[in-house]
Amino acid sequence: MTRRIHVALFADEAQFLAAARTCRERGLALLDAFTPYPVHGIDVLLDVRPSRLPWVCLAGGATGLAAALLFQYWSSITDWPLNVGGKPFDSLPAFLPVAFETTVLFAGLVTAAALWLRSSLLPGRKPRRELPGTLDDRFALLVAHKDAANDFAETRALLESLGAVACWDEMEDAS
Amino acid sequence: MAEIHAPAVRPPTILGDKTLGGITSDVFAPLDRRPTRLWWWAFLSAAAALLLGTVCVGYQIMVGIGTWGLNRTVGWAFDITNFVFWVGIGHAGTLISAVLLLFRQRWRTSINRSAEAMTIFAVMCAGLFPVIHMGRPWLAFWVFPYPNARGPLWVNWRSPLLWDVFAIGTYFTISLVFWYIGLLPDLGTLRERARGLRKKVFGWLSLGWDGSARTWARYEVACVLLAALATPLVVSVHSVVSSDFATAILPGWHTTVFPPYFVVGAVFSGFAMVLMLMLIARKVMHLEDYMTMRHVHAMCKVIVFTGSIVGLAYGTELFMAWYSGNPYEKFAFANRMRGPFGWAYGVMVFCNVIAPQLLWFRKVRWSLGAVFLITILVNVGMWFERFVIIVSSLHRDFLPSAWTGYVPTWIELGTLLGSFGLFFTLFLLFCRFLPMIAASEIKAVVASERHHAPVAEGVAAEGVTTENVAAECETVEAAA
Amino acid sequence: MDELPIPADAISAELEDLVFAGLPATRRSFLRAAGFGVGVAAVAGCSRAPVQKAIPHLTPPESIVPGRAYAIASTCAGCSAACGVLATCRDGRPVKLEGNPEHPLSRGGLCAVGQAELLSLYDSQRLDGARDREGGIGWDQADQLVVAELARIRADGGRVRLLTGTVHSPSTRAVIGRLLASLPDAAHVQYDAASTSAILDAHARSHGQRILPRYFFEQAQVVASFDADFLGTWISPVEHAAGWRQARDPEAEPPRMSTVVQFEGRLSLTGTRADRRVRIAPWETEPALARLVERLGVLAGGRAPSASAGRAETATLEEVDAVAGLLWQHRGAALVVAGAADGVAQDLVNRANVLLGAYGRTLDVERPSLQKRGDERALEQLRQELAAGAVDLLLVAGCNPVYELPDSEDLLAGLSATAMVIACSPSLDETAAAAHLVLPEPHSLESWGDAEPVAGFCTLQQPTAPPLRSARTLRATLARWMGDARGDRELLQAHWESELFARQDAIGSPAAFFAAALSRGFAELAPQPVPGAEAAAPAPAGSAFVAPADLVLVLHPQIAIPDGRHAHNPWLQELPDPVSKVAWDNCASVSPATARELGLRAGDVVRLNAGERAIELPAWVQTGQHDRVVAVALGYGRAGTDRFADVGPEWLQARATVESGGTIGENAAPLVARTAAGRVFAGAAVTVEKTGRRVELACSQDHHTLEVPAHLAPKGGEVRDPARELAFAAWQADPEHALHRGHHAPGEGELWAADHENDGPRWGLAVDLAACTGCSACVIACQAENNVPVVGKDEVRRHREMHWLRIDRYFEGAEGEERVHHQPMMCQHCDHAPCETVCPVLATVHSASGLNQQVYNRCVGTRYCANNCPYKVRRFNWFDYAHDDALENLALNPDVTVRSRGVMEKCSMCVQRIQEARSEARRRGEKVEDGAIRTACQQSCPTQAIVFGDHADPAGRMARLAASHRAYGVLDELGVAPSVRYLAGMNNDPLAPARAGHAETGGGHG
Amino acid sequence: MAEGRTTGAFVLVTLAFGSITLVATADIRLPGNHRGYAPEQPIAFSHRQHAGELKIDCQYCHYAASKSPNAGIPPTGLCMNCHAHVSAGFDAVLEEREAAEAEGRDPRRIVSPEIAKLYAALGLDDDLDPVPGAEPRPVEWIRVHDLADFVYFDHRPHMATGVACQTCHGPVQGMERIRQETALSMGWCLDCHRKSPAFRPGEPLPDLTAPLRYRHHVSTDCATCHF
Repeated sequence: MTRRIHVALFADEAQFLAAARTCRERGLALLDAFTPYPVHGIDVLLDVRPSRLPWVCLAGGATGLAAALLFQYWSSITDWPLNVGGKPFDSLPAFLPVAFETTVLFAGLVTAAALWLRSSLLPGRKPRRELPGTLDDRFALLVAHKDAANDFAETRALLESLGAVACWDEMEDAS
Repeated sequence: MAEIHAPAVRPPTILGDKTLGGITSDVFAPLDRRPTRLWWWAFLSAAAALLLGTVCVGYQIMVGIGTWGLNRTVGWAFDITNFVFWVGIGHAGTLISAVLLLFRQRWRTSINRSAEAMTIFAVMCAGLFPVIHMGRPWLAFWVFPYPNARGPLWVNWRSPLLWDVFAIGTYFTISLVFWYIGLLPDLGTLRERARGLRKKVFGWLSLGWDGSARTWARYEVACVLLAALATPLVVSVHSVVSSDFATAILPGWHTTVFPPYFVVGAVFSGFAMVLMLMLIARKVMHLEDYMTMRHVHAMCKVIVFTGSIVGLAYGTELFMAWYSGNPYEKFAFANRMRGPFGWAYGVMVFCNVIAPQLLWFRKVRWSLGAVFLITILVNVGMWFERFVIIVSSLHRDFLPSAWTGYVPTWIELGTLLGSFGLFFTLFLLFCRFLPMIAASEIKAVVASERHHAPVAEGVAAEGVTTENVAAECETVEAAA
Repeated sequence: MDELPIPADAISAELEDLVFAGLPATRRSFLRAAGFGVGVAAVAGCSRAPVQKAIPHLTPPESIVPGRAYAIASTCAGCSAACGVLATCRDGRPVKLEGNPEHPLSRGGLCAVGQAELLSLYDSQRLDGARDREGGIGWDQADQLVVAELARIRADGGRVRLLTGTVHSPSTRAVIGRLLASLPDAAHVQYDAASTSAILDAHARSHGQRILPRYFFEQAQVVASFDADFLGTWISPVEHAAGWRQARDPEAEPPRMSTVVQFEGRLSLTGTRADRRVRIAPWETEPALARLVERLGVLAGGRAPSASAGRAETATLEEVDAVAGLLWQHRGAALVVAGAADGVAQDLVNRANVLLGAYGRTLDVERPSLQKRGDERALEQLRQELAAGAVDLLLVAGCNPVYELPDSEDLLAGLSATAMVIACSPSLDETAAAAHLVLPEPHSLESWGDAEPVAGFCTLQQPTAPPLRSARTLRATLARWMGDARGDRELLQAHWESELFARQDAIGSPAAFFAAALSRGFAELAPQPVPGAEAAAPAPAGSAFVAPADLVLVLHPQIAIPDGRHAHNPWLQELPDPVSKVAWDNCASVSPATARELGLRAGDVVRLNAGERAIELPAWVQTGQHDRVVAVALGYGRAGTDRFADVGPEWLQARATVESGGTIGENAAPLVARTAAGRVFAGAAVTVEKTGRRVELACSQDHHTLEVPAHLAPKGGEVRDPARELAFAAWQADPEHALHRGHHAPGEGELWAADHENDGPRWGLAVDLAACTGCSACVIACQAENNVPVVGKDEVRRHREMHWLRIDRYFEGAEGEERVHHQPMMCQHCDHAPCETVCPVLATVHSASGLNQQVYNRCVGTRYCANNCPYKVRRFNWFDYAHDDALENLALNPDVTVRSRGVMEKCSMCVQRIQEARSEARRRGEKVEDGAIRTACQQSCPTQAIVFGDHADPAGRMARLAASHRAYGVLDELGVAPSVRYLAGMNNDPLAPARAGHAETGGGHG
Repeated sequence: MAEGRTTGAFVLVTLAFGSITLVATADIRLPGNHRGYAPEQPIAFSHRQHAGELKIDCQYCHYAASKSPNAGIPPTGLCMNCHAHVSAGFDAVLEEREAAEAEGRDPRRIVSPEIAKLYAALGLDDDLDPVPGAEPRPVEWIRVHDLADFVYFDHRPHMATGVACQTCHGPVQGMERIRQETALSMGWCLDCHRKSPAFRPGEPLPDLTAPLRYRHHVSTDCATCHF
């Protein structure tokens, strides 16, 4: 089933934020927003849950650390203990630099990968919505009605009154 | 990026009262224009140097390491000197993008993109040398612990050279990822602006970036996380590089002061290099409004600060040599200062310790020519620092019978030049095809300043005057 | 697999062409496997190769095993000393020469030259077949020509002259005798490049026999040597060194330590090891000796003879007086020797030795040395005959007069005036080039021969390889001319079974006698009565040079290149001179003072004018040399040495070792002075003028002293102590504390878990600096054993020489009074090896038996290990060193990998020998006995200064030495725990009680 | 979103799978591993016949194995110990004899083509008379078990400790033409060395229950094979 949504473009961050706030108060559903730079406050209005990336990062780092230490111990004590300059097989201090670097490497790569996958930023992807200027100097707000029984003209008027430089509505499937 | 409230007196980071659209066109327009004659000259000479270097390296790999001036006692000279030099250069980029990000230094936004690019190119130059300095570079892959039919025979985890492999590898990867993630929004913008093939390419590279608020939220978290990883990484990398020497038993190498000493040295040389490139870029690419005197001053202060620490490190070395009472140590430093390579020591001290002190004077900081000269001196000096550490320690160690000298061959000089060729070729290409300035971040800065620092608006409106830039400097000093 | 590329393996290729006709070109590994199959083919392939018969007792014939080395006992022909060698052979060719431990003269030692003889066997420029001036001719044709000429001479008279070096081969002498007897007017003239004629003449006067006594340095408690370099180049250095060593053993009970006082102008090898060294000008030699005899006469209570005409410094004379006292004190165990070619001086020496009762004790005229028999007078006479064109047939063999003698122009003129000149020489040398016929002689390792170096002691020389060239010994050649077509071996055997057999009564049957001699390599016989001095011995001509001059010339043989004969041997050319450390050149050495006076720096090319002769040489500043002396080494400047033009790597900034058409060094023979008494090598006045040109000499050591440069040292100077020396007096007084051993005993303050204790052996070396003479035999032995490449002059200049074992030479003390230390320096196989920790790819790790292993095929060549090696003993393959002389590659040791470009290498403690011994032991189910394993350096050392053994076996010889109070480890204070222990050098100078005061030279921080 | 997940999953899986296969296949078919190498030899010598059927001891021909690093390729002369008398397969000889009886003549000497090559190598004709002008030349066998030149294998200790020839050379007694059966790679050697307890000649075997740390098993020192 499809539904009709409003797209409003703003030229100014402040108007954009104010508009979003008003729409929310008016009981309109804020679907999404597209901005040329991170606009603070909008994420709250959109009910974006705090990201779980830090945990992913931590997990990655832990994996890297464990892998590095285990492999170094295994290869230099269990698999083939060699007398290197009379040093003990368990040369922990000497194992640390590699362990640290591997930790950082894993953490970093996992974080980046997680970001890309979660936000489905992948090679060859088409942007979900190509709205004019949202990567330049326009702020786009996507609004929809909670219930079908609502006056579109009114909403558009509202958005325009809130300073939208452009405003139109589209059909999109709500699924 | 996480928002902060700048002090009300803070004048704008970006001059000339830019609109968002204005920023976009300022940053992206040059990429649409044909390259200037100046760019061509720079590019061709860089490419020529690169070609020369390639020929030298090719010859050396075909004929043997003997084509370098090394001998039975001096086993490393230009090769590892260049390696450490370039790694050092690389550090500034990460520092600016990561550390200053964590420290909320907003002025970083104008330069972090190019600084990060510089890091990546510098690390590429650096990574070249450990490979070509091998007697059998075609077996370089043996330094990786991969399964093999030899037992399997793994690698020596105790060798600092192996630590280098992991440190440099990680450093390069993380820097690249960080840089690329930072590029995504601007790549999106590029995609929007571009036509035809470039649109396809940028479309592919921008991973379908659309600036959705949800993505932005995650994006910022990821940036902070990577920054938080990159900060200890950058410290570890040069510490590891320094252990190539610190863990050896050679007098002049075997010292615990090396890790901090090297890290500071790296930041020092790195900032000098960034500033140098910045001074060129703002002229060539007409970015004076984005890379302002304020940036120059901030950088100058970091340089004079780190330069002084480097001086302290030199002093510490000498003191420890004397205080240790170890005759080999004492001799190593006596020989370093007054021996056959004393001249190099002189160059090092002058360029790294004395020259930067001039930056205490505002007049010097004001004259871009002087600053430019000093940045060049610092880079020369830092190259010589590594040369002095490596060669003057090696050529006369324990047994007098084994003492020798060292003279570089043309091949080595050509290779050094070639590494600069590689660096500048890549950098110039970067200026041509990618936005030198993180437009989205600048926009954020400008916007937030406009909304949160009305006072500054006025200043900006008046335009730049000596007074307010001077005032601006004070505030930056407070900040930096 | 990651294969270490080995240069297209020419060994097998060559064996195919040369030795094993028709064998496929295969890899060395095939040969190692093909083993006996190949051996058989060898014998089948070469019809006249009695290889399989020439088997020593060490491995009886039935035990030749494919892939196993076997040894053949033979005699070294490197010089006239005739040391005993065991040729280690593989697959029918020699790959290494070792000293024969049972040989009574050399006693297991073999000098650098002897070691290098191996390479000259595989010299691709040796002549192949007889030739006349146009080119190659058949042997038969050559023989016909000569036989016809001889017939003519027999018919209608004519002079025949044989000009040879000393011929100490009994069988050859016999044949020569027969030839001379068969001719109306024939004579055999012998001379030695380094002449001892004056000594023989002196004995003709004093003992009525023209003989060279045999010197017993083992018997001598005190030796006064005047310019006689008996440890380096004089007469029989290996024999002398062995004796010298026997008289000096601080570890013996009670400790033995002789005293050597060296009076000399230049700094000779003996001088560097003398307990007391007195710098005198050549003109002082004779007055000094006169004073010595006078003093001894007085001490003997006799009437003091009249002093000499010459003038000597009072300081010198005082020294002489002191030494005279010392000698007298040890009369009966004292010895005076002089190297001077000066009749008067040698007469004085004999009188001194008579007064000291040395004859029969420290020197022997009953069984005299036959190693040098040259007669300068006869030589002079022959010169005149030649000049007069009075010689019809001249046969030159075993010498190179045109190169070795002064005034070679006259000589050449004489040769051209001679109807027929025949040269028997292995290569087309200066003399052969001027001959009508050249009949190449084979190399000693591919032919039969014998020698009687000392009266009554005969050694045999056997072929160790099938002949590589068509050549014929002088013996066979002469016999053939007299219609005796027997082969070389038959001639030899016949002579032994008839003549020599008769001189002994130990063995009953001639055949058995010869067989025994074959397997031992030598036989001891009754000495032949030496003929009385022919006619009345001539009175000594007055000393040639008694007048002091501003600068005088001293011409001397070099350790590596004693006479020109070995100038074509790359190993010897690249061997740094033990004293100057210069390789690939001879130079004009002057003392530092003189250098300052003349404004000379090392490398300045100077022009030396002696009389009307002049040569140009690079200058060298040699501390320890007399200020009035200019010393120049003979044996350089040989024609054809431009063969080395392309030795070493070729690259952009490479400089050729020698420009084509040039020579290595300059021939100094033209400067030799000719007097009525013959050639005089020292004392002629010389002037030195700078040419303004400079060359860079190839010196393997940049810093020559133990002191660090003054401007870099703390107040009072800094002296490093890698090489230490004790005063014998102090040692006797308190052995425990004589040696100051840093503050750090090895193994002290161990921080690490003992993960590596091991119940097996822990290999190590003990190097006794008291025994080391610096002769460098070990360096060449190591080079031969371990396939160490020759890199050429330019690479040595760049300090990239590849020798695994180098000898560090340090001067210590004030200019003029230097003590000299020689310190063999090889990988120390540290238990806490710094090199191992830093290798990223585990290419160098420690073995369970304490070896520091270097795995070439794993090495990627970061050179980090070399940087971190405090001893700087690791060697890097900067280039692919040439292995393109296929014949030369036959000298490669098949048991050691040939290293490729870009890998690190170093002393392996001859691990291939260790493995061989252990495999054998395992096969026999026995333990490896102490002494069963001997490294190449240890084996060759004439003074047994190096001992290999097991630290874990306290009863072993090495462990006992390592436990000595003299033992220390170089840089012990670093805590790297080296497995090589050095025993401090020993200096016994009773005349300097002051020295005994401070126990140890070589300073002491810890 | 969904699409992104799948793509990402795909990437990860490929990476994982790739690395696993690399590990799994690491020690087979690496360059230098000549397992299965069986070139044609100049003479079709059959180990199956000699070692398998006739049960000739390996060391009769490769007699150096126990006393030399190399087993040695037997000299051609050695073959003549038998082949001076045996010149052809038994059946061939029988046939000729029958044929001869049938024709009522003396059986001719039969020489199999392969053995003829052997005679030729020795410069002999089929009746073992020297061929005028023919130089004896060793047979040019093609080496099969060939280690890299920087590896020094020594048969002696292996023979001394009773390692069977087949352990390394495979079931030679069954091979018509000699073939490399094992990898002969460093890892392959080490497997065995690590499993075998060390002992010194004349000493009792060590406690086999003790964990085989490197000093308890047969030497795995580099210098055991590389010098």
